[in-house]
Amino acid sequence: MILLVLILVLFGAALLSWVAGVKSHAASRWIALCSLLVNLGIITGIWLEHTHSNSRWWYQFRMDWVPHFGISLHLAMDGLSMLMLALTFFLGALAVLISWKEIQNRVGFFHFNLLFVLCGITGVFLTMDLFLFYFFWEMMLIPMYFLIGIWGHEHREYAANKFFLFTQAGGLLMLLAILGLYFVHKANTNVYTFNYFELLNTPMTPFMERWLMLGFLIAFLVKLPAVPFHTWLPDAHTEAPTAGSVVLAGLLLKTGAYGILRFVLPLFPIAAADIAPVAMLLGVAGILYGGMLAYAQTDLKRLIAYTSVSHMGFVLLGAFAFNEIAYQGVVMQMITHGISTGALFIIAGALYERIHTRNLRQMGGLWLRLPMMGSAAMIFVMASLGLPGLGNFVAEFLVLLGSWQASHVFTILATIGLVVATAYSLRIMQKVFFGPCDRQYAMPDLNGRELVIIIALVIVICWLGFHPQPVLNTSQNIDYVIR
Amino acid sequence: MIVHPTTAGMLLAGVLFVLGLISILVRRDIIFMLLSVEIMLNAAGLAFVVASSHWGTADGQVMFIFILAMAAAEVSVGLALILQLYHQLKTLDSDEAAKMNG
Amino acid sequence: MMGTAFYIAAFIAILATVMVITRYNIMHALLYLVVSLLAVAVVLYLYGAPFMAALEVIVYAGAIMVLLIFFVMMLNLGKESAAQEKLWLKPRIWIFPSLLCIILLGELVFLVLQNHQPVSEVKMVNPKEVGIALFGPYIMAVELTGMLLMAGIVGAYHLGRQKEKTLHRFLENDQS
Amino acid sequence: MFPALIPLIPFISALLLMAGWKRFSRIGVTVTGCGSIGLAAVIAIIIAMQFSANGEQAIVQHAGNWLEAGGFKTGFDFRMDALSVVFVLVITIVGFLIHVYASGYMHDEPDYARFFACMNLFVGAMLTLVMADNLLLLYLGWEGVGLCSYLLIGFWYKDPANGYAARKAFIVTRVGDTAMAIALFMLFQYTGTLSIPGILENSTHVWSVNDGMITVIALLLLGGAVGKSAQLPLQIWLPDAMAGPTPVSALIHAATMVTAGVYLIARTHTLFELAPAAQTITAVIGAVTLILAGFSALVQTDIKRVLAYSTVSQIGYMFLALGCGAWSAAVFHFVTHAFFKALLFMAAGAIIVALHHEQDMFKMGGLKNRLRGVYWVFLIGCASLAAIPFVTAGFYSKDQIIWLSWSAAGGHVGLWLAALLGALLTGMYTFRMFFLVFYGEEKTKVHHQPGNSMMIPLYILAVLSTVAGFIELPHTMGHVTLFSNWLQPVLPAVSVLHESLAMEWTSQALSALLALSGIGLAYAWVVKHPKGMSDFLEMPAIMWLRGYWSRGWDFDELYNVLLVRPFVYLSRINRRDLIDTLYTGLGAFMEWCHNVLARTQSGLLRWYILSVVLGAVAILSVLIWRIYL
Amino acid sequence: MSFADFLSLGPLITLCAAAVVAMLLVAAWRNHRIVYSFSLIAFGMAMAAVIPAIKYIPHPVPPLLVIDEFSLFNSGLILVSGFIILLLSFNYFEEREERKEEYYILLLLATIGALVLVVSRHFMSLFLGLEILSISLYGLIAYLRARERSDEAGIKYLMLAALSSAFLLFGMALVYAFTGHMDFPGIGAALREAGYLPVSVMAGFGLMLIGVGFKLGIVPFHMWAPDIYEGAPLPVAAFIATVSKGAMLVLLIRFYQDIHGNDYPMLWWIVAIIAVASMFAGNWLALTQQNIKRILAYSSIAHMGYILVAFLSGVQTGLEALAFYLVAYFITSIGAFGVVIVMSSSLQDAETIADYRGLFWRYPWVATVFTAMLLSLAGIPLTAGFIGKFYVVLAGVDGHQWFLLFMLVINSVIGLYYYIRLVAAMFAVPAKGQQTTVVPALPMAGNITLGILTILLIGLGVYPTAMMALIQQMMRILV
Repeated sequence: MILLVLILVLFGAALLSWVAGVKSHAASRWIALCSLLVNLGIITGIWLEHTHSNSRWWYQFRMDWVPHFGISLHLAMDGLSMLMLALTFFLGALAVLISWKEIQNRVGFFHFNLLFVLCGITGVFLTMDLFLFYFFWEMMLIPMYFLIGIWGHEHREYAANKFFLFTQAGGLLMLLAILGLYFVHKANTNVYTFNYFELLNTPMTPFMERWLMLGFLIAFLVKLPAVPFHTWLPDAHTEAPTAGSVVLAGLLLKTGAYGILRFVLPLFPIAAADIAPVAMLLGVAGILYGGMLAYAQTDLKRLIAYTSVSHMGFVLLGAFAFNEIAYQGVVMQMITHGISTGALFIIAGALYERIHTRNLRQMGGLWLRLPMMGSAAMIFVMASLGLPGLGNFVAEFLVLLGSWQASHVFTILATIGLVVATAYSLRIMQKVFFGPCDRQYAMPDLNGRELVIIIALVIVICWLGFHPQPVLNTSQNIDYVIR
Repeated sequence: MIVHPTTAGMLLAGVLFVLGLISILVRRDIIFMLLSVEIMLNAAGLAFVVASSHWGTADGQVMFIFILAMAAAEVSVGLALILQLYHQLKTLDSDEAAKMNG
Repeated sequence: MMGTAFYIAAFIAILATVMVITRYNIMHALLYLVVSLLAVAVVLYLYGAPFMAALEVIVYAGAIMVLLIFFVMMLNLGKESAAQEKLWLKPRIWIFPSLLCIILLGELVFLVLQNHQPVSEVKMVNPKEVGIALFGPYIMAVELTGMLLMAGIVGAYHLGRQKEKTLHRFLENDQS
Repeated sequence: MFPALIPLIPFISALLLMAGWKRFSRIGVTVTGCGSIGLAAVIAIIIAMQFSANGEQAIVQHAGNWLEAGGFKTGFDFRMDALSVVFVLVITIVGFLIHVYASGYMHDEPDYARFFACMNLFVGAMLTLVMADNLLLLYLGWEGVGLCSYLLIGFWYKDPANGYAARKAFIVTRVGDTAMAIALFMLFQYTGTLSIPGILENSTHVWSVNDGMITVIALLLLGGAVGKSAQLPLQIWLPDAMAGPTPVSALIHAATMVTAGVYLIARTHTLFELAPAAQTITAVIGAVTLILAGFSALVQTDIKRVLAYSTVSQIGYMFLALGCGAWSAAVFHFVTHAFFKALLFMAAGAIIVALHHEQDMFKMGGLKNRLRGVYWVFLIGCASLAAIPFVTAGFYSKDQIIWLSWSAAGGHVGLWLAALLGALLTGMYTFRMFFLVFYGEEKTKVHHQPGNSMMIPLYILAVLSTVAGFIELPHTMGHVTLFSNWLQPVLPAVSVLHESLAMEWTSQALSALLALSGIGLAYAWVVKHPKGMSDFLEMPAIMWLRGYWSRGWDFDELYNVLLVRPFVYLSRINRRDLIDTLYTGLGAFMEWCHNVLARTQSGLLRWYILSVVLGAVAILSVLIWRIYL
Repeated sequence: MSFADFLSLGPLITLCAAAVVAMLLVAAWRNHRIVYSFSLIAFGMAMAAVIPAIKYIPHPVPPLLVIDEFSLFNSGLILVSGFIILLLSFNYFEEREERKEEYYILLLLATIGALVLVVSRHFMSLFLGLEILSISLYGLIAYLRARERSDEAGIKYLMLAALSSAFLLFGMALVYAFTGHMDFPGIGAALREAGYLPVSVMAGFGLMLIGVGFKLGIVPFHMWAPDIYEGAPLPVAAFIATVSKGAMLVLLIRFYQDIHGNDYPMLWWIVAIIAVASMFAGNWLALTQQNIKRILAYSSIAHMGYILVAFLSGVQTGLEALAFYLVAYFITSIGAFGVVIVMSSSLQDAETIADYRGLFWRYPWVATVFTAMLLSLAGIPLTAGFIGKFYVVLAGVDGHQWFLLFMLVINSVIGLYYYIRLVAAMFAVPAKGQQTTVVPALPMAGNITLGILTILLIGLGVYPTAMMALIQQMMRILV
C-alpha cells in the first residue's frame, strides 16, 4: 500500500500544484517540493528499516486492473527499486528547487509536468506488471515532452519531437515484445498474465527468446541511450530547462538501465548472454564515441549531454558482464551518474542564468567571478572523469573490474575511455572557469538556494565515493544474473 | 459458336461497364461523367439480370429495380449539385473543381 | 432464338456506347445513350426479364435520360461546350486511361471465363415472381428504397434551390 | 598514534581552507597550511620511531571499510613499514619546508588560501599513496596527486597556456593510470585481492618466474609508473608542468609526486622479480630517459625547464636502479634527489622572484654577488645534482646506481655506459645553468632579496643535501649500509654478480671524472669561451640539434601527429554527429515521401477516379498473379 | 413482420419514422431549434429502443437483416455517435446557413443508412444501406452550398461514391452469378460446398472491395477523404469519419465472417497490402500538412490501416480489438472534430495549425481536450486510443502477424510526428503579432459534449475492463 501512496502523493501533488499555480506561484512550488520531500522521507524510512533485511522483496501490492488480460496493478519494491526511488525523489526535490527562479512562466503547469514525470518514473521503478510498466513508461514521456517543448531553449520543439519519436519507437518495439512474451507464456501454461514473477523462467525457443529480448533491449538502449540510438539525447538535454535536463539525465536515462537489469537479463537469460558481446560492444562504443563527441562540443549543455552517452556506456558494459561486481557497479553508476551529471546541468543552468549563453567560446575566466561555482564544478567534473573518492569512481571501477572477467578487450577499451573522459571533462573547466576573463561586470556567485542544492549534491557524491557500502549492501539483495 | 449465355451476358455487361469507365476517365465535363456513371450502373444492373436468369430466381431482378431507383436518386441529387457548381464556377469543367489539394 | 438477337442487340449497345463516349456534343451523346439503353432493354428481354426491359425503357431511357436532356437544355450547353470537349479529348488525355480500362476489361474477361459452371438455359423469371419477391421477403428493402428516394429528394431540393440574391458571407470572402 | 592521522590532517586542513575561503586571514591560512604539514611531519616522526622501536614490525591501521561487492573487498588500510616510513618522512619534512618557503613565495598572491588548500590536499593524497595497504587506496592517492598536480599547474588560470599544461599533465598521466587500472583488474582476477601484502604473497603461488601473465601485469604497472614519473614515453608533460608556481614544481614535480612511480615499482617489487623481462624494460626505459632528458636539459634556456629535464633524468636513474634490482639504491636516490632537487627549485624560485619573474637564464647572470645566500645553496644543490665526489649526497646515491647498473644481477654494461654518459651530461647541464645564472655580466636588476621564510628552508635542505649521503656509503668508502638495512624487511637486498672492489673503484672514479669533466666543459662553454662556443652553436646542424633537443626530442610533435591531432580532428569533423545525420536523412526521406504523395492529392477528380481504377486493376492483377502465376 | 421483428428493429424503425416526421415538420413549420430538438429526441428514442431489442437477440429477420449482439452493439455505437454529432451541429449551423432544417432530415437518413449496413446480411440491404448513406451524404457534404469548397467536395464525393457503387454492384453481380445467393450465409454455404473459391467469385469480391474500400477510405481509394473532410461542414466530416466508416467496417466484418474469409488466403493478402499501404500513405500524407481537417482525414486513413491489422490477425482477439479500437476511434475522432467545431467561428472554420498556435494559453480547456484527443489518436497511455492500439497489437501478436505489426510500429512513430506537431503548436508560446484571426464560438453545448467525450476517453484509457467485457460478450456471436 505504501508503494501506491508514493505514486499517489506525486499524482495528487501534480494536480494540486497546477491548480495552486493559477493563484500563486510560490504555493505551486512549495506543494511540489513538499510532496517530494514527503516521498523522500518515506523512502528514507523504508531504507533505514530494511538496511539489514535479507528478504528479497520488501513490499508488494497487488490489485486487479484488467483481469480480462491478466493485467494487475502490481507494485513491488526491492533494493534496486528503493535505490532508484531515493534518487528520483532526491533529484526531483532538487529539480523543484533549481526551477525556483528559472521558471517564471506557467509555473503551475510546469510543476504539474515535473511531478507527473516523476510520478511516471516512480511507477516504472515500482511496477511488476509488464503492461503497467509499459503504461508508466509511456506516461512519463508526455510531461517530459512538455517540459522540453514549453520551457526549453531555442530549438525546443525540434528537440522535444526528436526525444518523443525516439523513445516511442523503442517503446513500441517493447510493447511487441511484451505481448510476444505474454503469448508465449500463455502457450506454455494456458494462463494469460503480465505478471513479472510469473513470466520469469518462461520456457521458449531460442529464436523466440532472441527476438523478444531484442524488443526489450532496443527500447532500453534508446532510453539509455546507447550508440547508435543516442542522437535524441544531446538535443533534448541541451534544449530542456535545467530541471528538465536534470530529470532527463538523472532519472529518465536510468529507467533504461533499470529495464535492462530488471527485465532483459532475468527474463531472457540465455538470449541476453548470447547478445552480451554486442551489447558490450555498444557500451564501449558509447563510452568512446560519446566521449569524442563531448570533446568536440561548443555548447556546454550539449557537452554534458554527450558525457551522459559516455557514462551510460559503462552501464551497458557492466550489465552484460554477468557478474556481481559489475552488476553492483552498474547500480552505483546509475546513481552516481544521476548525481554528477545532474549537478553539472545545474551548474550549466546557473551559469546560463548569469551570462545568458551556453556557448563555451563566450565563456572563460569565470573562476574570478564565481569561485564557489567553479569549485563545485571542479568537484563534479572530477566525478565525471572518475576521480577516486567520488562516487563515479567506485561505480566505474566496479564495472570495469567486473567486466574484465567477461571480456578483456572491451574492458581495455572502456578503460581508455577514462582518458577521453579526462580530456572532455577538463575541457569544461578550461573553457568555462579558466583562461582570461573578458567580462567586466560583476555577477553574483551561488546564492543560498543554489548553495543548498550544490552542497547536498557534493555531500552525496562524496558519501558515495567514500562510503558506498549502504548502497552496495542494498543492491546486493537483488537476484542478479551470473553466467 | 455456342457461348454460355450467362457468360455472354456477363461479358456484355463487363464491356459496357468498362466503356463507362473509360468515359468517366477521359471526360472532363461533369455531365459526361455523370452520364458515364449511369452507363456503369446500367451495366451492373444488366449483370444482375443475367445472373438472375441463370439461377431462375427473382433476386437479381429485384436488385435491378433498386439500382434503377438509386440511379434516379443519384442523378437528381447530382444534377442539383452540378447546377450549384455551375453557378459558382461558370463552367462544367471538373478540373476547375480542384481548389482543395495537397 | 437467343443467339442472333442477342449478338445484334449487344453489338448495338456496345457501338452506341462507344459513340456516347466519343461524341463532343453532349446532346448527341445523350441520344446515343438512349439507343444504347434501348439495346440493353432488348438484351434484358432476351434474358427472360421482360419487366426489367420495360423498366429500362421507361425509367432509364425515359425518365432519367429526359431529365438529363432537360438539364442540358436548361444550362444551354451548345456548340461552345462541344468545342471545348473537342479540345479536351486528345489522344494524350485518353490513351492511358483507356489502356488501363482495357487491361481491367481483359482481367475481368479472363476471370469470368475461368468459370466452369454447367451450361444452363436462360430461365424466364416472369414479372409476377418479381412482384412476389419484391413485396414478399424483400418488403423491407422496398421500404428502405423509400428512404433512399427521400434522401435523394431532400438532397436535391436543398441543393438545387436557387440562391437568393443576397450574397452569402462566404461568397463575399471567396470573391474578395 | 594512528598512521591514518598522517594523511588525514592535511586533508582536514585542505577542507578547512576550502570551506573557509575568504574568511581566513592570510596568517590563518599560513598557520593552517604549514602547521598541518608540520603536525603531520611530527606524527610521522613519532610513528617512525615507534616503528623502529617495535622491531620494524609493519604498523597497519584499518580505518574503515571502503567497498565490498561480490567478493571484492577493500578498505581504508594504512600501512607503515620501512618503505612507507622513508617516503612519509621525506614527504612530510620536505613538504613542510616547501610550505614554509611557499608562504613567503606566494605572499602577494590573491588566491593564497586556494593555493594552500591544494598543496595540503596534495600532501594528503601523496601520503595516502605511500601509506596505502591496498592498491585501490593507492590508486586513490595516485589519482588524487594527479588532480592536485593539475590544479596547481593551472593555478594561474588566467593564462590559457597554464591551463594547457595542466591538462596535458593530467591527461598524459591518465594514460599511464589506465594501464595501471588494467593491471589492478588483472591482479584481482588472479590473486583475488588488491591488498598489497596479499598480492605479493599470492603472486609467488600463482605465477612462476617469467610467466607471460605476470609480465603483462608488471608492464602495465610500469606503464602507470612511467606516466606518473615522467619516463619515456610519457615524459612529455613534466617540462610543461613548470607553468605552476615554483613551490609546486619543487614539491610535486621534483621531490614527491613524480617519484610515485618509483614507489609503486618498489612496492610491487615481487611482481617485477617474477617478470625479469619487465624489469629489464624498466632499466632500459630509465637509461634511455636519463640520456634523452640530459640532452634536452643541456639546451634549455628556461631555468625551471632545465630543472624539469634534470628531474626526468634523475628519475631515469631511479628506474635504472629499479630495473637492475637495486631497490634500495633507487629509494636512496629518491631521498637525496628530493632534498637537492627541492633545494634547487626553491633556490631557482628565489632567483625568479628576485628578478621579477624572469625565468630565462640568458637574461640572468652575475648574480653571484647580488644573491649571496641563494648562490651558496644553489651551488650546494648543483654539486649534489652533479654528484661531486665525497661531499655531496647525490654522489653517494648516484654512484651506487651507476655501479650497480653494471654489477647487479639485472645490470648490463650498456646500462652502465648510459649511466656514465648521464653523469657527464648532468655535470654539464647543471653547471651550465649555474654559470649562466651566477657568472658573467648582470643582465637583469635584482628586484628584492628573498625573505627569511624562503631562505631558512633552503639552508635546511642544503644541509640535508650534503649530509644525507652519509647514511649509505659504498664498500670502497667505509661501507655504511644504514639505509639499505632499514629497507631490508621490505625490499630485498640487491644481488651483486661482479663483486670486485677494483671494478667498483674504477666505476666510481670514472663517474666522478665524468661529472667533473662535465662541469669543466660547462665552465669552458659558458664562462671561458662564450664566443667560440656560440660560433659552434650557431652552426646549422648544431642549431637543428639544439632545437630538436630543446623540444624534448620532438616527442610532443610525435604524439600530436599520431594521437592528439587525429583525435581532435576526428571529433571536430564529427561535431555534428555522423549518426545523427543518418536520422536526419531518415526524416528527410519521410518528408520526400510526403511530398511525392502529396502530389497525388492533386484535387483533380479525374485523377482520383484513375486511382480507383488503378486500385481495381491492381486487385485483379494480384488475384491473377496469385492464382495463375 | 412479427412483434419480435418489430422490437428488435426498433432503433431503425424509430429513426425512419422520425425522418418522415421531421420532413413533415419542416414542411409545416420551419424552425431550426424545433427540428434540432426533435432530432435529439428521435435519437434519444432510437437509443432507448436498443434496450428492448436486447431481449430478442440474436434475432435474424430473413432474408435481409440480422439483429444480434454484434449489430446491436454497433447500432448503439452509431446512434450515440450520431447523437453527439447532432449535439455539436446546432451552433455550427445556426450561424451558417439560411436553411438549416434539411440538415437534420439528411442526418437522420444517413444514420438510417448506417444502421441498415450494420444489421444487414444481404446484398440488397447492403446496397440500400450504403446508398441511403451515400445519397444523404451528397446532400450533407454540399450542405453549405454557397461555399465553393462544399460544392466541390460534394461533386467529388458523388462521382467517386457512384463509381465505387458501380464497382460494388458489379462485384455483387459476379458473386451472385456464380454462387446464386445474395445473402451472406448463403454465399458462405455455397462456397463451403464448392470447397474452393471460384475465381469469378474471387473477382467479385475484389470488385466489391473497391466499394467497401472507398467508404473506408483506404489506399488506393482514399483520395477523396482529405478534400471531402475539408469541404464538408465539420459535423458532417465527423460523421463521415466515424459513422460512415464504422458502419462499413462492421459490415465488412460480418461479410468476412459469414463467407469464412479466413479460408481464403488470397483475400487476406489483398487486404494486408491495402492495410500497409493505407498506414504509410495516411501518415506520410499528414506529415507536414497544415490543414487540420486534412490531417484528420489522413490520420483516419492510417487508422483504418491499423484497424485492418486487427482484422487480419485472424484470431478472436482481433475482432475484439477491432471493436474496441472502433469505440476509441469514434470517441477520439468526434472529440477532435468537436474541438475544431467549437473553435470555429461563424466567419471561418478553424482549420489551419496557425489557428491553434498557443491555444493552450488562451483556451486551456479546449487545448487540453484537443491534446487528449490527439494523444489518443497517437496511442499514448491514459487514453482510450492507447488501449485500442494495445489491443490491436495484442491481437496481431496473437495471430503472429509480425510483419504487419512491424509496419504498424513504424507507422505509429511516423504518425506521432504530426500529432505532436499539433500538440506542440498548441503549447507554443505565440509570438507577438502572430495572433490568429479565429475567434472561437465555444458554445456551451459543445463544451459539455467535449467534456463528456474527454471523460469517456480517459475512462476507457484507465479502466477499460467494463468495455472489454461488453465487447467480448458481443463478439462471441461471430465465432
